[in-house]
Amino acid sequence: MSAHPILQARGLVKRYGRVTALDNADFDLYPGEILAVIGDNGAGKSSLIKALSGAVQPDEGEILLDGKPVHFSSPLQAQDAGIATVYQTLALSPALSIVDNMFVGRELRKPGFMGQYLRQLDKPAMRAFAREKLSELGLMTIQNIDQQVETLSGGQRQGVAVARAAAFGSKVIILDEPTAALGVKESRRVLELILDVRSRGIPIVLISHNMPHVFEVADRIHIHRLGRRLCTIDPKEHSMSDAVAYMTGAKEPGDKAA
Amino acid sequence: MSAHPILQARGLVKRYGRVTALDNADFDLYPGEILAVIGDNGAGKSSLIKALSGAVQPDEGEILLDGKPVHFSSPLQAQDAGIATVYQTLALSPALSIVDNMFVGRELRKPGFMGQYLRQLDKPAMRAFAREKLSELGLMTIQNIDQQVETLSGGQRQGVAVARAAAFGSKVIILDEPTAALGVKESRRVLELILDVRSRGIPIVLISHNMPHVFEVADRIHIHRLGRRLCTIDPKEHSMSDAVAYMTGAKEPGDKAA
Amino acid sequence: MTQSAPKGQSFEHDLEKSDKRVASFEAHSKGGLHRLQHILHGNPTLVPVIVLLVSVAVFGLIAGGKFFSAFNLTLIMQQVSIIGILAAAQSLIILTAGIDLSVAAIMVLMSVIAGNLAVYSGWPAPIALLVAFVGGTVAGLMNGLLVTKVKLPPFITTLGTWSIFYALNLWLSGAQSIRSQDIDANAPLLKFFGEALSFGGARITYGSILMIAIFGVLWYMLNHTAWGRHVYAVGDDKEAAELAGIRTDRTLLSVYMLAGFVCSIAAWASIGRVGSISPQSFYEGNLQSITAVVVGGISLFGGRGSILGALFGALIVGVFQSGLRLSNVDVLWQVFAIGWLIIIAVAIDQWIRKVSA
Amino acid sequence: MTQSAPKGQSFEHDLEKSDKRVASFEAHSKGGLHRLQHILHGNPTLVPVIVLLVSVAVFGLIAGGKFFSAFNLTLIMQQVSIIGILAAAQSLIILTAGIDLSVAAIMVLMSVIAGNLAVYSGWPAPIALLVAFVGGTVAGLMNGLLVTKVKLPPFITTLGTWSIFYALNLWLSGAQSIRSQDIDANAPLLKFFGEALSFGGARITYGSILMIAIFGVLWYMLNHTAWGRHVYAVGDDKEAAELAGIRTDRTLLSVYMLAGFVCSIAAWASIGRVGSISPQSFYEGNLQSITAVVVGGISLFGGRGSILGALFGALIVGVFQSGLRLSNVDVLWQVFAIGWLIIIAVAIDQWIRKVSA
Amino acid sequence: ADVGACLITKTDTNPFFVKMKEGATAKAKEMGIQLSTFAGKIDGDVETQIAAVESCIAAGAKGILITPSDSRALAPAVTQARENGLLVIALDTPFEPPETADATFATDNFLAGELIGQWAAAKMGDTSGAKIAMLDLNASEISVDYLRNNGFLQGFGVDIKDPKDIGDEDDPRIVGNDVTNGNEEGGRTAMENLLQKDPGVNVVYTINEPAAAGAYEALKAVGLENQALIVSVDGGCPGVQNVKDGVIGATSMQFPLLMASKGIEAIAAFAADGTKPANTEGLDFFNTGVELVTDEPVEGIPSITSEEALKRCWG
Ligand SMILES: Nc1ncnc2c1ncn2[C@@H]1O[C@H](COP(=O)(O)OP(=O)(O)OP(=O)(O)O)[C@@H](O)[C@H]1O
Ligand SMILES: Nc1ncnc2c1ncn2[C@@H]1O[C@H](COP(=O)(O)OP(=O)(O)OP(=O)(O)O)[C@@H](O)[C@H]1O
Ligand SMILES: [Mg+2]
Ligand SMILES: [Mg+2]
Repeated sequence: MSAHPILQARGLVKRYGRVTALDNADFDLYPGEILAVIGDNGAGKSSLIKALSGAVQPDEGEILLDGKPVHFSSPLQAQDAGIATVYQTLALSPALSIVDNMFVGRELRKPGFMGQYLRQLDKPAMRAFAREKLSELGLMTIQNIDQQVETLSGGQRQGVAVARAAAFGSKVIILDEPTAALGVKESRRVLELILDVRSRGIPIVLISHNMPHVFEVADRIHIHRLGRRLCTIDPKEHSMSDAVAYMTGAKEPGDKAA
Repeated sequence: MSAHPILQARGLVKRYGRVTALDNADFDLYPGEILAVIGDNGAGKSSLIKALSGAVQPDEGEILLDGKPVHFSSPLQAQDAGIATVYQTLALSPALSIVDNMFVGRELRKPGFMGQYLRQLDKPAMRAFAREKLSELGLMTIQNIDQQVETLSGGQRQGVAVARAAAFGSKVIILDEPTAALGVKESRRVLELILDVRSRGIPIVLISHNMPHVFEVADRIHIHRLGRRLCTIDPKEHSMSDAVAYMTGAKEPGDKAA
Repeated sequence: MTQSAPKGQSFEHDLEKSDKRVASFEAHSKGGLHRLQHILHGNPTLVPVIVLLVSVAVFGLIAGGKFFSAFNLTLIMQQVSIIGILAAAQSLIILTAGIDLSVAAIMVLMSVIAGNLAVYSGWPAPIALLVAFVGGTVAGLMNGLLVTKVKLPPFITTLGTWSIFYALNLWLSGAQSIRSQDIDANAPLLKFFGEALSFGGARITYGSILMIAIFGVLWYMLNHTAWGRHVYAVGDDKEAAELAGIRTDRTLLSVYMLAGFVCSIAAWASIGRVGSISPQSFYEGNLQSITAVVVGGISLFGGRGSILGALFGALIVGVFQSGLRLSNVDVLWQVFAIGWLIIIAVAIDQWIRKVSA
Repeated sequence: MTQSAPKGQSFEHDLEKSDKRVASFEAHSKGGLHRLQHILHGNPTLVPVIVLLVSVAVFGLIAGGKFFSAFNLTLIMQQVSIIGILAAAQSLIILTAGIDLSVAAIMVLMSVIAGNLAVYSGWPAPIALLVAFVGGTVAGLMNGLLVTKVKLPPFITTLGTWSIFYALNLWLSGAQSIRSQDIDANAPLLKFFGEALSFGGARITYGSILMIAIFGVLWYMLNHTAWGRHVYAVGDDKEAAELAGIRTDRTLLSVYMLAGFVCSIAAWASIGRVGSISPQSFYEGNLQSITAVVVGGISLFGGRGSILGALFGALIVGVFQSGLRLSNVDVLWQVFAIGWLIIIAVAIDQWIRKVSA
Repeated sequence: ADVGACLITKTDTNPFFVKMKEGATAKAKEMGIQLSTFAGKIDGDVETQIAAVESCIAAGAKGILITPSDSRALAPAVTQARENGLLVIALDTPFEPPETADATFATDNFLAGELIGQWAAAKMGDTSGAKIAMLDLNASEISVDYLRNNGFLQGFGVDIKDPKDIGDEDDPRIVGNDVTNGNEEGGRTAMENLLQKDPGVNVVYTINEPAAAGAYEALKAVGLENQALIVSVDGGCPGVQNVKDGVIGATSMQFPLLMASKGIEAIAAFAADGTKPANTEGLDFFNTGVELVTDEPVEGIPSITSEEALKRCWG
């Protein structure tokens, strides 16, 4: 593990009315690793990654990218900084095509006059690129890249969202329960994709309730509890039972936490 | 296993435009059993149980309850016949309270004049009953039974939906991926509830992508593939690998199918 | 069927020891404005009540005793009563996430029908009214069928039926009002709701009482019967309500029919209020009833808000109009002020709902 | 960091052998009506085109040669042009799942402003028009800010601003029209869009050409630029669009400003069309523009439909009105027929979209 | 200023009523009367006018000047006001029956129509070849609408059948009726539509001058502006200017300012000693007069020129 975290958070606080979703949460992601984030329902995992990806603004605390403080006031800013996120809700536009969804916010324009002055989109280039990315993910059972996303099954949609993140995340990719609604086969594909992305050197944050999956792919596990990081453990040194016990409050972590 | 299925379907067909979601699907549920239904994403599991519970009308085929043909033209009719369902989307009304959601469609009226002629609801009785059911499910971390459902976490909502089904399903309870979004602890609670309901003699249909859960609680496993029942297997005689192989089409089931 | 108690997967043994908390709740001590916001958040119906009281107080200061007289305050009630009853019907539709552009058109059409039958065709007034009630309900049914069976959006349905009802109204009436004297002579019952209880300077018409009674009954139905819960559930999430076992189409139909029926009661009341039967009156009543509903804090997205809000909303608009008139504000600037009232009232409502930080 | 390739859980080894099909697709051979439904489902913009052609044909038969003359057909274009341009602005808003009740009010206000400056204050006409363009954009900005920053529903925002713009319009104009002759004398440029190309019996005004040009430009922007994709995405699911990296508030603001700007172009065109500047014209223009949009098959829920539909919708309404008049139908029954047109056009659209079985 | 008076007009958007308001305001200021003004939002907005009458009662005004949006529907409200001791004067539009109000200061709208009808007939000479386009107000056919319409037709020599109905005539010389909403845009569209029915239209009746201006634009667009005589009613300054410019052949001038200032005077007198205004002899209202304005006078019909009229327009 290299010495300097690529993405860091210190003392994040986020309140929704009377609920404190994040209560002084810390977070560290190191280059090239897969970091799993686990925790009970409502522990604040999604709130944490929303804060990291600019989808919500924390009330307190700071976020550092490559050691420099950053302030994302919208998901777009985080994406421009190289942080791509697959949210629990997927964030796809049902009536738009697969291509349009993949490129939303980062459309390619035609070269030359049409693109520069008339801002015309380069649809063929976007189609070719989207097809390539989806094939990499083994998702080319999709016959038509111009199909509306609402005509896809839940698993296929998840695939499109993951492909989008994998294609555009240059620094960090964050996945919030990417396999929750997926079948055995489809989940496997996503896990393979995660490992593949890691092998390209891009670090990944994976939120999941599936312990076998987490222990299979994670390099480190961040255990979130009651709105804050309880500890970070090494899956090779801790058992699933330990992780579950810490996460649910059945056991207190020793000082062995990584 | 007793001889006569309590709920049966023969040759169900359901088409959505050019997609055939159910393609001559059969289904049998025997009294007192937990039947798991597994299959790939898009195999047609949800379509099957929607047809069984009156949420969609099949284009062809028949459904038999206690051996008698029935035709449910709305979910209400299926509920009145004793079939309670937790849909993948939960079917809760976010702005209504927990009590209101539990009793929607089966409200209790005050006795006497107020109830009979002025049709006044018996709110105290409904509150007491709801509290009891939720406590049984270990869900009484909910402080206020009059809380709006939208203020609950995903796990708590799932709990309310399951409690509603458990409370009102007198003949059959159907659960479509009830643990998909749940944490380890919360999933465990739901599994315990399922076993508890079975011990009261009510048969359960459980759709899930989580093989360990399925093999833990199911008495029989219905494997759904490409819109129809591929086979039914006994979890004590088949391994998880077999089930996954059949369901994904990696292996063909032998004639050993139950 | 017998099976030993399951243990679950290996990593789950320690679950029994886990604690039961889910997320922490804290009470923050914040400034006064935030406290107010929190209190109102808990009791959203209070908002229009407060706005109402504040506007009464403000106009009392500006316009002085004229405004504050018992006569004027009961007058506002009278003036508001018809739009108020329409707003009650409108609230029902809006609670189901619809919108009804045809309420006033149904009302005027039914008053014309009742008037034609009772005054010109010599039918007994009760029968003429009965025909109007049935007519209003059928008009509502037509809206309801288009919404539930043909699955048209309510906005489009009622945009269409508005034109249809308006044309029928002009056709039946020949665009001629029925004179007050003719009604008095042939069917005084039609003007029942124009009569009033007077004491001191106050003059409370039966029409004002009717409006309050209608709100009372609908409030009871919405909050204390199963039907009411179903209306909210359908407005909140129609698909979820259907799956949960509500016959949503039947509920919607009943709502549209009831709204049509309430419009036909408004038709009766309007004869008392206006004194005659005027086919051209209340042309803007559709939008005015929507204004009352939104000023009263009922969400246009359905499923949220109390019907009593619409009553207060109607009163707020009435107080504004009366106050502005008595303060000698030009009509032009009255229109201007009502525009801002709508925006500001709903903005306050949004602020109250957005409790955070 | 090094780790051998994972095998997954024990039950997953055989996955490689699994087949790739997900759900089966079948082509059903169905009756002609169903075939038609399927074809139109694939090309929803065809629907209003077909309705348009059918209504032209039907009225051609009923009203005969008068209707079918080049003169009459180009006249319909002229008559439709202003509501058509407003419908273009309205479509932009409706595509974002909003609705704009203030389009016509903005247009009239801007025509009054341009007229006052150019005719009475003696400003050069181009400058006066520039002020109107800026004014329209600012009016749109005001709507947009209320929708995005104060988070009011668009219906309520524009219900409020409608009153506000209307009041300002009456105040600035003193309810007085500016005469055609005065415009000719002081600022003929204002009437530019009233001029026409004539050949044969046809008379195509620059205003009609402008309408088509505006639809062309907006169509290009919506379908061939990133901004257009964002507009659809925001209308489809605002929250998803935000998370996907669209600055939704900025997109919405740009849409409202553009709509306001288009309304101010409509203001210029309306001076040419009407001849004079009339503060009382187009009172019903807001609802008429909505009618054109929904008849053209654009969904009120946002994100779906082609802006060209609004052009055909406006033309359909124009053809209906012209045809009914030439068939000697009373105004009353014209109102009635337009009501049914709205309902039937949208019902057909719903039927097309619901392809099943 | 203890004496309060109210002016309630049909709308605030019609220049005619705006003028009326100006006249009343000026007179009230002069006489030291506190004037409140009200208006409906659109024509036919009965309920706003009723509320206005009630507010006047509540405000303790001495008198009300009102142009009723519906001459029947407002009767009960006005009766209530009179019972409360207010003087009620109908301006421009009489009540039905006229005795509903204490007095009526009005133009005879039927006469106004008749004058332009007679003028148009005299101007044409032989009216057998007339092709008349009737540009009316709106679908509701309110009293001004049918009075002016039928007045015109009577003056022109057409059998009007029911004097309260528009469009029931069967004279073949009438090309058709269409509605204008009393504004330029409606006037233009309506004229275009009627030209479609018969491009030979040579007489155009319009409900008011804005509609006439719109009709002229439609004719001009197809080069027929010299083929048709346009007549109108109102006598607003822009309308008179249009007579001068040859857009409108003749218009009947009314005097809203006069109506309003007379009304204020009457209220002042009533407040001072309780005298109520009297009607013009032989009429059931106080006639504020109609003048035919045209630059092409015809024999036997008294008229004034646009030059003269411009000095008095809406006086
Ligand atoms: N927009 C919101 N408004 C109000 N409360 C919210 C909002 N978003 C989250 N919360 C609350 O904040 C807490 C943390 O929620 P969060 O979604 O981060 O949990 P999570 O760990 O992702 O849970 P899960 O595993 O169920 O996805 C919960 O109590 C939730 O109800
Ligand atoms: N309302 C609908 N309209 C169109 N197609 C539908 C609809 N509902 C389901 N389908 C299609 O029918 C097929 C079966 O869907 P279904 O939801 O039954 O699958 P499932 O087995 O429940 O999958 P999952 O495990 O992802 O929930 C899919 O191809 C789906 O896209
Ligand atoms: Mg989460
Ligand atoms: Mg499913």
